[in-house]
Amino acid sequence: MIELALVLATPFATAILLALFGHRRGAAEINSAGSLLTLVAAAALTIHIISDGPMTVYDEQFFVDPLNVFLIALTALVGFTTSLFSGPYMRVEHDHGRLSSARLRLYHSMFQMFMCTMLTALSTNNLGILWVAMEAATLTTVLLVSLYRTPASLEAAWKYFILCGVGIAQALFGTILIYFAAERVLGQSGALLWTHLDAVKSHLEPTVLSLAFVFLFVGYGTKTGLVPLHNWLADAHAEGPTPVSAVLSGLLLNVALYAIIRCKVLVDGALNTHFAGNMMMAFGLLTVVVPAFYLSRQKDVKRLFGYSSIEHMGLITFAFGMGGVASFAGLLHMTVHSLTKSAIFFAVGHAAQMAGTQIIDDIRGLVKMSPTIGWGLMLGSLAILGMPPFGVFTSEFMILTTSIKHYPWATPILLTALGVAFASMFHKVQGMVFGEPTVRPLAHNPALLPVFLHLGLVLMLGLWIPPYLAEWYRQAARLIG
Amino acid sequence: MIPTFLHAIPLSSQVINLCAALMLLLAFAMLAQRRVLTLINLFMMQGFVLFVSTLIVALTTNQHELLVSAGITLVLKVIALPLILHRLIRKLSVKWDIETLLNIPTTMLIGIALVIVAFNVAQPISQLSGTITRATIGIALACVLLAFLMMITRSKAVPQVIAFLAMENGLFFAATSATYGMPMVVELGIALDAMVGMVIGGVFFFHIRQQFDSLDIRQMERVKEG
Amino acid sequence: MNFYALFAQLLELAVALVLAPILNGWINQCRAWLQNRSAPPLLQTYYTLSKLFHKDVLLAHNASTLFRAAPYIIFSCMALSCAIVPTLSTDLIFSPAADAIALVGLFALARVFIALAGMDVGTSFGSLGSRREMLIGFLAEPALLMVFFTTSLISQSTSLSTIVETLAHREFAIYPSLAFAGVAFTMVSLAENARVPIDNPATHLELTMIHEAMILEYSGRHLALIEWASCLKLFAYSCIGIALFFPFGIPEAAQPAALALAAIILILKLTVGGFLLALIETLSAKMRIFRAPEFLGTAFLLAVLAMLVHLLLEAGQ
Amino acid sequence: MHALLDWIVLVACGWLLIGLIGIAFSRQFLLITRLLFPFGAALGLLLAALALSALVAGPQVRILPLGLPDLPFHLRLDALSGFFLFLLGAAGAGISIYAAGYFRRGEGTTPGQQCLRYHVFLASMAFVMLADDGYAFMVAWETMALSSFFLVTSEHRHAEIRRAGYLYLLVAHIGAVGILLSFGVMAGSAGDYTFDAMREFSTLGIWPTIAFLLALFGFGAKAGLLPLHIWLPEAHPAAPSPVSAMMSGVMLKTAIYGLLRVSFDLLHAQLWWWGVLLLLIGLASALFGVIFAAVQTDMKRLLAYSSIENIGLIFVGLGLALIFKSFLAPNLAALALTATLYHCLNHAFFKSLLFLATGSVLHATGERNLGKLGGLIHRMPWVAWLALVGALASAGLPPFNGFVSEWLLLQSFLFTSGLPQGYLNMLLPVVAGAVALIAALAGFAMVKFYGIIFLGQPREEKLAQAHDAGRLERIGLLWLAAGCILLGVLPNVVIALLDPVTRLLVSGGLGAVASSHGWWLLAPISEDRASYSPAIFLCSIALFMPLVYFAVRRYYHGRMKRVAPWDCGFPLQTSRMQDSAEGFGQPIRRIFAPFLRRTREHPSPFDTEPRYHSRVEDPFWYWLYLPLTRLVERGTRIIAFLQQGRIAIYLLYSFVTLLTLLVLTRG
Repeated sequence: MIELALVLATPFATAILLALFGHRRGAAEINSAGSLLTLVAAAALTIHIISDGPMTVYDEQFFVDPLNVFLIALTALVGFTTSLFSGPYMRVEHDHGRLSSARLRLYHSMFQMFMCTMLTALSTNNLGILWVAMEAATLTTVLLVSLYRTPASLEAAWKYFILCGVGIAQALFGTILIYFAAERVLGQSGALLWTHLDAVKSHLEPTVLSLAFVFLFVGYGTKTGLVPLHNWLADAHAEGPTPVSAVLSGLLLNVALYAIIRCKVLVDGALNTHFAGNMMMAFGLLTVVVPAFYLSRQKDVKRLFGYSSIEHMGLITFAFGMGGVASFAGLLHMTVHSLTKSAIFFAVGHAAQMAGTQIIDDIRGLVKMSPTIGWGLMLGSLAILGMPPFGVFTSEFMILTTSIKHYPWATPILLTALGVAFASMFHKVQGMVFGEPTVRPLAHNPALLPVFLHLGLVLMLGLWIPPYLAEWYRQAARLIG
Repeated sequence: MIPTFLHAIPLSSQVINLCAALMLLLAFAMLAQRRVLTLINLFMMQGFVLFVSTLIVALTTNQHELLVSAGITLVLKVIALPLILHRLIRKLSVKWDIETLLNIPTTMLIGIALVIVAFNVAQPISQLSGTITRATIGIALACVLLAFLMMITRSKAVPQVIAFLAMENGLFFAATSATYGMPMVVELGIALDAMVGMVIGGVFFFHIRQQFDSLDIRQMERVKEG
Repeated sequence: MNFYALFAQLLELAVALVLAPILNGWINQCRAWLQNRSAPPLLQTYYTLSKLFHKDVLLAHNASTLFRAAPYIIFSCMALSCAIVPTLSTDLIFSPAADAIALVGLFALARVFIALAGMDVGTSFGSLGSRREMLIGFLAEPALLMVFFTTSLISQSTSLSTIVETLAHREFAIYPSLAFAGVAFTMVSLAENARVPIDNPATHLELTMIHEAMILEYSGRHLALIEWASCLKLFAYSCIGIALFFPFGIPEAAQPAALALAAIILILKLTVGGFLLALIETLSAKMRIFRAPEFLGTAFLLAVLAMLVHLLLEAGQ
Repeated sequence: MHALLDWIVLVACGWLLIGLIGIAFSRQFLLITRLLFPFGAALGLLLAALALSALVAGPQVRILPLGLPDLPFHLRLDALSGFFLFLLGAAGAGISIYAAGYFRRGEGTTPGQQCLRYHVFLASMAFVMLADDGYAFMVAWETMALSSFFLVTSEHRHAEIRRAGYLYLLVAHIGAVGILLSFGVMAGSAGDYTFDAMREFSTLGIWPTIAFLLALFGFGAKAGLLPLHIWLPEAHPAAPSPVSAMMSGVMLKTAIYGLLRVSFDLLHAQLWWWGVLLLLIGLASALFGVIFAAVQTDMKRLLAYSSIENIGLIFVGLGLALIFKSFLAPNLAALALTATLYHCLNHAFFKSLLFLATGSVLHATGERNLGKLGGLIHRMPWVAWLALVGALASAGLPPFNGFVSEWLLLQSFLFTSGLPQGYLNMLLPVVAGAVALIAALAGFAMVKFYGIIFLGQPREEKLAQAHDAGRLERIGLLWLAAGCILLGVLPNVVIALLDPVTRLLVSGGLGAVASSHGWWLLAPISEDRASYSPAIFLCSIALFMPLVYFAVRRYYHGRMKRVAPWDCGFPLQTSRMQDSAEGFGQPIRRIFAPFLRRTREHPSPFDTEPRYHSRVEDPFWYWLYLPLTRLVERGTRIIAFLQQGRIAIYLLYSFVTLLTLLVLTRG
């Protein structure tokens, strides 16, 4: 209980602190320290949940079960490593004059605020609070994306704001509909509490629930980046500062998907059909295929990986849509995708700083100038493209095998998309990593521990999933159904 | 069955139904409006209708929380936001005429189709409704969809934000009147959202104007696929 | 392995070594007669070889050890091939050591070495000859193999001894496939032995040479060995032709009397064969080098046809 | 009981460890080249020895505590994997010891990294052959692809090497997808991806065929079968020579292993037309490979195309074995399979040898272009003579090893007339003829390869500075050359070793018949039918040669004078007048013109500095790959049209999506 309080309060307090001192020297360290504390608290919380099982606290407004505790831990971990990375990265940006001190303060404060909103969204039991947290996450990230105040970044942030704002409004309508259905069963008091809803889900009115799911799916799906609601995603990834791209890809998309999954559980319980699953599979498939064809056109390296994130979200959505064993794979894929994609963004951020540009054609020979960044990018890309022995392959293997078993028709489509993605993306990455260098060394030592920490974890998950982790995934998958 | 039911409707519910109709009417009016200032005024009126309906629900169901909601609505949607918008427009010297991407009659036709769809979609929900105001959920949905349509058709940033706020009005209406009051936290959330959204939007207006020399969002088409 | 087999083997080798240059001389004589020229003596090849052996070797500065070793290797290969083909008896100690396919491999080995030697000194003609030789080689080799395959299918064996035994000593049958195979074999033999119409053993016009171009740099004993090896090759091909298509008279057991009779029959056959070869050479004109693929392609097709004919008409037997 | 398997796993882990030590001490050049690589070679020898004993031991299994929670890594050692592990260990030992001498300081990628990649490559190949479930197999398989990709792109500064690496990894990846799908089909609805479950589970109807075709696609991509060969001639030349040797000699065989595993072991019944398909594709690849090998001007590309040819021949043998097996003729299937496996082993040795020789040439001269080499037999006698062994073996000449397997293959063709399929009876002899043609063309290509590099006069002045291979390199070359000769001379020993493999796969073997004639005589069916004794062959040539030599010296003399070569009356002979690589390939280009896509520029007669330029390109690139690329490009254009940057349109997408879903849900 105290752990959860710490998990939620630490980022909030740090955000307040940084709002005051975020432009001073040492702000990056405060940022990291706050994130570390959050991580420690999350770890403690995880241990607590593993030993004692799910818990509901604070007047039932918050609850932690195997499904969200693993996402909380993941979020705290990636948040911490991102804060480590953002220190030197932001210092370079500051030195280059791309950011004033005031912006730096805004950045630091908003970063922690963003972490706070996401952790809240993950741990809350109340669908209303979930929605509020998601909305707050949108607002903070809008500020983060527009941090540079360049025309492109403003444009990206505006599109992000409008599209996700509209999306989130749909989600609210869906939430209202759920309340509408639940009120008759539960009365006013607990009608938005997920645990209560879950307990009575089979008594909820199916028609209303299915309509509610449509709204929720479109709403949170916009934030997840499902095609055709994905149009903001690549822009926001490309134009914001790289640490923000890392957390957007690595965390925000996961949290949005988490919201969908929670709702799916209720809808499945009410409908007893595969309605939600089918919808998720259809959109997942579309979301895997379309971005694959975008990849080869990309000239901006962060856009490239933004589209790759969309593709992976599609894959995860598809996996959850299938359900069963695939839910396990979907959770695993969430984990490895977060770790890998944020690692890639770390490497990409430094690479872009070295080259002074994000244009792929102007980044050449990274491995020569900085072997660690070059290899980080290369290995990370190979991992994200589903190359064994990295963990992404593990989850893709499980997703594909489940798909072969239950939906053989979908498998060739998935594989074609993955193949096209491989061909398009690897070509570009290879060009950046290898060749005659056009990049200069960095003024500050880059923080590359996060890159290799993430890739190391992903490699481990590719070869060996620790039994307790597997057990944990299994429990979570059982919750999802 | 419905006619017999109509007689049994108490006055408060009839007022709420009237409010719902007014909401829809105002939504259509906003969709059709060509001038920014009128648009803001219409938005303000919609806010006021919302306030009235929330107040009635609060009084009839004795939910004191809803009184707070109503108060927030009044302060925020009827007074604060319109004021800020007015000032912004003067400060940014926005042209008064709104350019739409689609001509108004077509937009209206599409709007009517939307209302039909919304009612049709909401039908099973209203049939289920335990509250006396069964039609309101459909109207709230229609308001949301109409605001959505407005966002699509407007080419300037300010009307787009107003449309966005109008959409929140529809949601708020659904949350309070249609369901007879959701937990407080949601409404607070919506209010907060509208507030912060407005602030962010305002901040953005300055920057966009600075960077693009205009608030015409049609200029913001640089970040795209070849 | 018995004593007679060993004896027959050695005898066969000796006969080959002795008869091969004479066969060459005989063909040249016949050609001269057919072309109304006065003929060289039958033993002219021996005189030439002896003269060459006595001469000093003139070796190009650039020649490597491979160049010097090649004549010995080629000569050994050809001698071995003559020992493998059953001419006097089918009971030879070497006969299990190599079957028809291995024999083709042996010829290929010799060809590769002579081609490599041709490239070794690094003159333009040497490599020109090597290239052409390999061209002829890769076209002729599969055709030759196909001929062997046809006979192998008839006799259910690729062992030359078994083939000869089957054809000569078991129940007599007419094999139409052998007619095709025979024509193909003749064409291949002409090409492989550098005879008209593919090559002209008598020419010394550089641009048209194949075999002669490769050995242009050889002199003295090296040249002698190579010339002798060519004679052996011609002899081996003749004997293969005899063994496959006219095997009558090759005894199964290696008794001295049978061997003597076989030797006489062999000489008769060779006399006729040599004359026929001279006749063919006289009657045809040399082709351009790029007609050679057509010529050998025809040979290959005929050999394949032979096999198909066998499968169609004779497989039931 | 399972000690053998554990030991082999230990060897593979030892390789991994060597790699890690190499990267950890990547600045210690001497440690890496003088200790780690030789130690890796020693492990290779150990692996070969262990694998030999595994051939006769029964199957062993082990489950590692790694992998998926529901599907830990299953390992299995049986005769088939034992044979291929032997191939890996034996050829790998030679290549490793050569590599110890080959990798130099200050050239491209650091030796430490090379050490890691190289040994991971070795270890992953070992695991490919041990894997006993779909997941472990895929992990090992892709790790193999990945590590070899990094090896290929060692010299990544050159754009064409990057291109080659990209193409390689792309094809490898797409192939892997095929393999995965094949496993998926075989696992079927049971969804159990262990190979044991696949063996038990018999799919029906069209499914086995689909599984087979997918496997053929996947493994064919790795093996370089037509039309997926496109990466091979690019990647092999791009890689450092020991890596080319490893890829060509050993890695391509993993694909053979995989196909054997799937089609003979995992699938229950074989259909005869699968064999015909393999046969025809193999034949096409072989023919294509050898024709292209003959017209290449880059020595490593030539060898790469020659690898395609050899792989094609191996597939022909596989197809034949499959046909025989499907017609229930186990002994004949065993014959064809023996020929195939034998050829795998032979190819591993002679192609590695040749690639390593080109590596030494490359090191000595810095030149890969045949048109700028020549006469190296004088400067590099060790390499030249050892390469001669490889070239002769590759050309399929007796008494070297390449001949034995081709001999066995041709023998197995001669038994096809008994099959109960009329068309097959007609087809197979023609195929045999084509195989003979391919073998002969290989001779052409090898003469070109060897003659132009090592014989003649140096075509460039700098070749005079060429140096012979170092000591470690020589050991590696010697080992492989000795392998070529021994495998050629002792066929019965090899066949006896192959016996357990064929018994496992086609339940028939040649071991008993072959060994009944003693070690020196190879007679796979009976002595009457066909026999070949490379020992007698070699001995008689080896005896006859000195005999002639001494006889000539004894009866005549050994006098010799060095003079200038005859100049044909044209005194200005230069080394540029020798046949070039293009010139040597000209007959082939001319005969096979329809199959080649050729561009050339003739200089104008008035040009004072005339340059002749001719390029022979792969027609498949134009027939298949470019259209495919264009198709994808068109797809991207259409999809990019959806995202034009206008926010109203984006909102419209959301709007339409929402409405559609609502209407659908209500309807």
